[in-house]
Amino acid sequence: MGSLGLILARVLQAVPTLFGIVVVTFLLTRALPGDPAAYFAGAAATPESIAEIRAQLGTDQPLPLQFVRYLKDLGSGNLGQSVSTGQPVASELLRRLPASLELTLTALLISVSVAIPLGVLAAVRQDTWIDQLCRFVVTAGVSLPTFFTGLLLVYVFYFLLGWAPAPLGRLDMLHITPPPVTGFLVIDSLIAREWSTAWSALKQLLLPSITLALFTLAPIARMTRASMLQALASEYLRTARAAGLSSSRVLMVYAFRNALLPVVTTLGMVFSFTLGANVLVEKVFAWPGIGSFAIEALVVSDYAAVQGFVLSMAVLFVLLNLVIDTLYTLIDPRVRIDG
Amino acid sequence: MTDITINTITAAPRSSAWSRGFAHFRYVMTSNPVTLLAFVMLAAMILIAVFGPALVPHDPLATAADKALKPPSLQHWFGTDQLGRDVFSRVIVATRLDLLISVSAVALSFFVGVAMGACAGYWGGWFDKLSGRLLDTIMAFPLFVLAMGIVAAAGNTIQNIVIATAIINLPFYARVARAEVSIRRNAGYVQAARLSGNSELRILIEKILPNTLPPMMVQLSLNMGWAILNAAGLSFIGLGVRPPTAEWGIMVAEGANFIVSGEWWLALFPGAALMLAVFTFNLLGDGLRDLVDPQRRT
Amino acid sequence: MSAPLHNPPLLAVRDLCVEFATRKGPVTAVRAVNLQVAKGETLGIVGESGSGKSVTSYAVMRILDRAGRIVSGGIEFGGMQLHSADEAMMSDLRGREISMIFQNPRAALNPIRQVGKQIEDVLIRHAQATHDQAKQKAIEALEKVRIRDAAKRYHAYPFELSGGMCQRVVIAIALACRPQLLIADEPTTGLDVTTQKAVMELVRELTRSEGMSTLLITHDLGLAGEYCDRIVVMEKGEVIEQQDTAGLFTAPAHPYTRRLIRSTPHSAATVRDLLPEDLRTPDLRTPLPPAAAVSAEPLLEVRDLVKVFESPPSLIQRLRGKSDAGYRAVDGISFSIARGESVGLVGESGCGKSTTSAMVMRLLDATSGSIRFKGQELTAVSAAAFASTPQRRELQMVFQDPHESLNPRATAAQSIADPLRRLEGMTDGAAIRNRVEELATQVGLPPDLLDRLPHQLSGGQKARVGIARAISTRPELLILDEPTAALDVSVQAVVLNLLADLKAAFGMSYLFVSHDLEVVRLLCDRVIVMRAGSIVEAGPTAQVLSNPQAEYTRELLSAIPRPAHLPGHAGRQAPAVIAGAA
Amino acid sequence: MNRRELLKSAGAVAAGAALLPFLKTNAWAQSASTAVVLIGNTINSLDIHRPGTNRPSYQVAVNVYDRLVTFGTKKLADGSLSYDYDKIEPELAESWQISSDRKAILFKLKPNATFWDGTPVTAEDVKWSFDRALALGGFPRVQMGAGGFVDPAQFVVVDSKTFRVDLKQPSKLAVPNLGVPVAVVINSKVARANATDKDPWATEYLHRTPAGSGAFRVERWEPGQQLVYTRNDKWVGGPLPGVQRVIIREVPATATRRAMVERGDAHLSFQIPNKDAQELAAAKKVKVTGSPIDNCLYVACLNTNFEPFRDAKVRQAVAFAIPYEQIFKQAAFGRGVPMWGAKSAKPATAAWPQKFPYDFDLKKAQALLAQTKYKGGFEVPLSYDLGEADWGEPAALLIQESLGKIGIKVTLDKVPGANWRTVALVEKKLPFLLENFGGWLNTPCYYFYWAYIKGNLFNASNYDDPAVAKLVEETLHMEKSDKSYEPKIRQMIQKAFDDLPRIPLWQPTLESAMSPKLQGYEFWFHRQVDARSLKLT
Repeated sequence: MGSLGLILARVLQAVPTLFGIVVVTFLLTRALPGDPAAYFAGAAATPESIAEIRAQLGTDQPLPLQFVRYLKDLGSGNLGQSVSTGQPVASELLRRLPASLELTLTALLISVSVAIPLGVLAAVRQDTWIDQLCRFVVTAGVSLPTFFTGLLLVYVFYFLLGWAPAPLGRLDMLHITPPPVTGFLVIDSLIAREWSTAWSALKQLLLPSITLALFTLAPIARMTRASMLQALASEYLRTARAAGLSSSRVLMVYAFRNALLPVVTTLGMVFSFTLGANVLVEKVFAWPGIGSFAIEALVVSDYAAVQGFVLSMAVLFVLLNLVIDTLYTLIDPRVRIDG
Repeated sequence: MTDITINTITAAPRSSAWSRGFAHFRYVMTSNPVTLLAFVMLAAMILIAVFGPALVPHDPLATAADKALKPPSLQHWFGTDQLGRDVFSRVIVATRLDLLISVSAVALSFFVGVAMGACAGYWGGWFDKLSGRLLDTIMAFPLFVLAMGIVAAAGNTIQNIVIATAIINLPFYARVARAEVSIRRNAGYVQAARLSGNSELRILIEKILPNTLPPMMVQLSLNMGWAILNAAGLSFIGLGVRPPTAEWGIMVAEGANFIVSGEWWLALFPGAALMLAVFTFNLLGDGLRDLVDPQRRT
Repeated sequence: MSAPLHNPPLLAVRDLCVEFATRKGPVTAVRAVNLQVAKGETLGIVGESGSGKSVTSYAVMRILDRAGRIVSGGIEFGGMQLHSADEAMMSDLRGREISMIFQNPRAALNPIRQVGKQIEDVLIRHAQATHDQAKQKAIEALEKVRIRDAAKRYHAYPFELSGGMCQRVVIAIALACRPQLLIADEPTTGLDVTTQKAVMELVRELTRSEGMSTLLITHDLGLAGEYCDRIVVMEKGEVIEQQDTAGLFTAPAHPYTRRLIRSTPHSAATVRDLLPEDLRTPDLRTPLPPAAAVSAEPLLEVRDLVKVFESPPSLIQRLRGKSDAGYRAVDGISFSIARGESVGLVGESGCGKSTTSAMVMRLLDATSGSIRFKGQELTAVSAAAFASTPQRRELQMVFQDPHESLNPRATAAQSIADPLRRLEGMTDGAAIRNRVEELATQVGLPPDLLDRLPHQLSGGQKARVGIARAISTRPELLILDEPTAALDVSVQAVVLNLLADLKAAFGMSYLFVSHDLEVVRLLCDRVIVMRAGSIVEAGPTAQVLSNPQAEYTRELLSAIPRPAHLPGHAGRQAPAVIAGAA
Repeated sequence: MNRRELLKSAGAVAAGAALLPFLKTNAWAQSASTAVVLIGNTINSLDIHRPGTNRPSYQVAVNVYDRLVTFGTKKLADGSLSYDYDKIEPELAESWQISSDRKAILFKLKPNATFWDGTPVTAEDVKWSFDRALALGGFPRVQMGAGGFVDPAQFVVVDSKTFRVDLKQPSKLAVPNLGVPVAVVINSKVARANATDKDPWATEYLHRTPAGSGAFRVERWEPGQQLVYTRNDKWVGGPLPGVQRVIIREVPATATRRAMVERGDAHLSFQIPNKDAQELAAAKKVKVTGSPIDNCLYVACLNTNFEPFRDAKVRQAVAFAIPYEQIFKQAAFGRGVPMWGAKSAKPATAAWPQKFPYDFDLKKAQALLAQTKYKGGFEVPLSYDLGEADWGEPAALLIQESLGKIGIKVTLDKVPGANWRTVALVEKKLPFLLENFGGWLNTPCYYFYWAYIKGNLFNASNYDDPAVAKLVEETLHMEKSDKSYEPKIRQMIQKAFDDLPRIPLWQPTLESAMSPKLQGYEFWFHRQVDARSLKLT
């Protein structure tokens, strides 16, 4: 089977899942208490004005009809209009997704570059105080609610010390968004050669991504340690040592690359978990991502927005799994044949 | 190295199951100081949960106009909150509820998830496919948002928070259970059990499931901590436990707004309690696994 | 024989003690071991599991795991003191001067690195090749271990190669830098007999041509006898005897050595002969009753049995509406077993013998064909529902791996009691306990071990638990699926005798599944040889083994290591040993 | 929105960015002519008439559009500025005349008034805009109706610069109602050009692109992040604003807003929690202004459909059991106007809001309750809005504790935003709730109309009294100068005292913290930032 066929098969496999998500989300949003029409009718609404808005939103129709209408809209690429931000959901998501992705990816980058060395170190020095310390540190990171860590960091680094910029989203007020290329502000402003904008975007990014990174250290470090231990105890490692290979080569080429396989899987899970978890961080840092969008939408029963959000996350999840599979295939030759 | 241990074992005298169990517990505890620490903290937490409410110095719900927002003092060790309630008493009393939330949420998802995963892993077939799809669907949701949605839709009662937390944890157990069962479903001792005339259901429940426990234990303890964090997150966006109930998450969430104005004790102490609890649960995993693993016994 | 004494030995181990830290405190694994390997010599270390033979070799390589350490003693290699050498020096020596090959070759290779690259790593590490020529040299190394199409195999991953091929790669890695000493740690365990032979021949040829010394570590006395110049016998961490090979077999000095030699199945011995004198209890001393109980009436009749394993069709295949033909694990075999008869089913891994036994045992549904037991068709009931039929208690099985076949959470007593509760309908706890203890006595398991968990029992004890469980319902047909494959030879000897006695006592029929023709010969009236799902040859045991008709049977027979000195090979009897012992 | 439109809007963003290639940074963001304002909510539309437009968006109508009239400014006792309900001033209208039968108002538009595109503001624009407010329904129509404007035929174009409103009955609310944010004048030519058959009122266009004549234009709008106003130098509606640009930044976390204004990173933090206000005011680093919100009360509503609350004595017992003082201290942090403890049980004046004759007195409460069949107490859930939890939660907790002492067992129920409006105001099925209605038009009858008349939205207690209904009907449109007005209002207030479907807790204030550099901050009934009066020194 060609790799294209493989990808196609994966995508096809995701179709039932996606449909399930569409159904569950639809039902969940309709189960939300409250009538969005009443909410959006405004301060001095009368029953008639609420009924009018209800008709505009289409929520006066029976559920199956609403669902069919929703599916039709989906089919034509229309995700509806968010009532809470007043924007088409699709464009809203397109605008916000890069913000969330930039935050999540930066957080993961930080997390991976700390957690993997820590995990390796803990495995190599198994059961020593270094191991215990690593375990302590990463566990402490995952033991605090993200919003609390975030607020604490803001308090210390912005309010008290003044080192970090105000937690105001992706750019401070001095800078203008660079022309969008990737949607990642740091990269875009580098492309546009606007160094100070890049620097500003980076500064804004730092605290929230550290907050998230602290939270994701534990699973990655844990898995790295566990799979490193397994690799270190393996027979091929003994062969490598018996062949006199240098300890760094044994560690990196033989143990680490093998240990990476489960870590990649964990990374995928952590990534999707982080995308979900950063709703709180986005709220704390006024980050204009899809997470904060989703919270607002959920609280005001903004059906279209919630549905669009969940759907886009699900699609992202499917894509992510594809990427993980691809990565896996790159690392592990065995998968290529099994297909 | 097995035979070395065997040699020493054969020399060991027979002793009662109890004392052997205790010896094993002692071994697990002493072999790893972190595990010992975790178990000590767990024991302390359970004690606090059981006896705390009877011992607290102040009524955790009693307000006092003249004592609002006082910093920690001899009378109020952790200070007082906006309504003059004693933060120390509230932190102590909250222990029971938080343990209850995490334990029941995890227990719920553990039992349902394991049952689902075990059936899927053992019999495969349409049930496996169906449950796999269901779990994929849950997993493809951003989990925290799913929990938010469920609580928002069903109302923010403790019961619903528990259910929402259980649902988002479900896939982890189901997947681990499925994997662990399916690698064992044709193991030698399972075949032997078939030859011994055990029904398939009995084999699954009596022979296979107990053996899948050790890897589950790690997941279990991680999720207990996560359940508390999840409840705290829900509180932060206003979907948590209802006031005036004392709960760490909601106290942190509310106290967080007071940090900038200098009333640090409101968030710090419940935050520390919450962190200690989650920390304990997270560290507990390896110890629990060692405890339930018969291979680790002598 | 005296050559090693003239030259300074290449490797000299003096008073070596190795300890392992365990939760019960330090355990001495190797105690005051002395041995020497001369240049060009092949020394065998023979012992059963736990004898410390592997630990000794790891100590020489200084690759003990973290729990183990050399407590005292010295290791000298070519004038260097290895026991006190630093890690940098050791890592220079390893692979260049001393190399090692391992059992289970597939696991011994990095699963995600091309085998050629793994050879290159060693070459480059020890400066035997520059980056430019490394590939060429690696291919040459592959060619040297007789891997065909070496340039292509260079890019292969271990999972794409057979076990034998993998072992060749491991050998290529070990020999890439032409070391002076090769340590082979159970190099043939886990390989089929025919492959075993090829691998050992290769090792012998390559080491001889390069003038290397070899340290062969094995549990198989036959293997050591065939390939070694001298043999060291170890037991419980100590060297109990070392001699040149011929001397060891003809005049073993230590009783343990004698027991080992005796326990090794060979073509002349009866099953009783395997037992050492001191273990022969009065009833074991008596010769087995003649196999006259065999009746003409067939107990089991298998006709045209087929098992096809279908791989689940991939999505694309499903879309195109076609699927693979599937893998025919058992391809239409027919045989029968008479009441009281014991039939051997022999073949190499993957020949379908285990699938056959699983189908007969009703653990697996057949694709087609019939299995008649006492005239009743068994395939009428599906495998899943078979547990509730009355025939269940008449068909039982002893599994290959005594450890894996016991529930890790159940005590020995619980395991034995399981069929009593389920199949015999016993509910009274005391009655069950009595019966369990009775069974334990019958299989020679001390009743005070009954409350132990499997991992607290030795391999032999676990095998006995498995047998006790299988015979608890007094089955008429017992399938023995390689019941001794995981056991040490001395334990195997005892278990084989036990099985022979039980059969005589209860009049059971055996289907004995094994890869080991010598073992089959001892226990079976008839033998069936299988290959690739089909029966190659069948007939009375003596006839098939002495006068094999099929080419494949001959191949199997010739692959069994037969050291010239092992009694029974030269003559058809074992006078020397028995005489020596008596 | 289909894919093509999506592409178009994405392109528009790109084009917008390309227009400013020379501006690597917003140098003006630091300059003295730019004010930075922090708000806590999201502006979701630039069109106040559009269904679904939320409250925070009303400030766009205030700042970028003009109305015919506006309200004057007065200085309050504490020196802060407030709108003056009693002083109507021209904005787009140059002058107006009320006909002798008080059933028609004739407006003369300012001759030099132009929209941003330079076209003159005409009476057609006014009519089109008012018609639009009625046609699009929802809140705009309701608010227009408050002034007596219910039919497009009432809006008459006399000539291009003269506009007339016909009234079905004379009303004192008519002219003030033309000064509320809803009554904006839109550039109808631009709007019509962007209307479609499906969307004749150009809601899609105006939603994103304002077309007005106001003091500010919208320079950038990034929903969920910020809105930037730039000054329209040709504005004729009033004195030219003191700042050239205003950045409205959305910062959901109150702690961050507070930190930013304290650190001087923002000029104004609009609508801050009372606690912050109290502390910031005490610290004196920044200016804090807390203006009592006219015609607004924080109340505990007792639903008369809930059996125990049918009895007025029970309601009064509850009123005596509420710890007003403590709530005022701990929920309002002392910022607001007390509404309890009137000495006399009769209203002395027709002022509204005024103190109710109840105080915290558990003995009285118990005595009152003992006279009813509920002397043993009862259970009742007390609900409050999640969005108002900053005061609602402490108040609810204190009420819960105190009512517990007279045997009324209260459970607390925090209701999320979308649900709140439905259950509390539309279905009116909550037995006991905390509510915060405030009327834009500052007359007592207006308040009573919304909060004490059966079926009206803010009458969450389902209060129904024919006498009050009659009084409201009579006074709603009556001129204040009418002799019978005051007595009737006093009668109404007396009913409110006695029947007590709503127990006032206190009159809230709108608190804002600002840098000492910022001048001209003015309080408005619509509770939005009016950037037009802001100045930086």
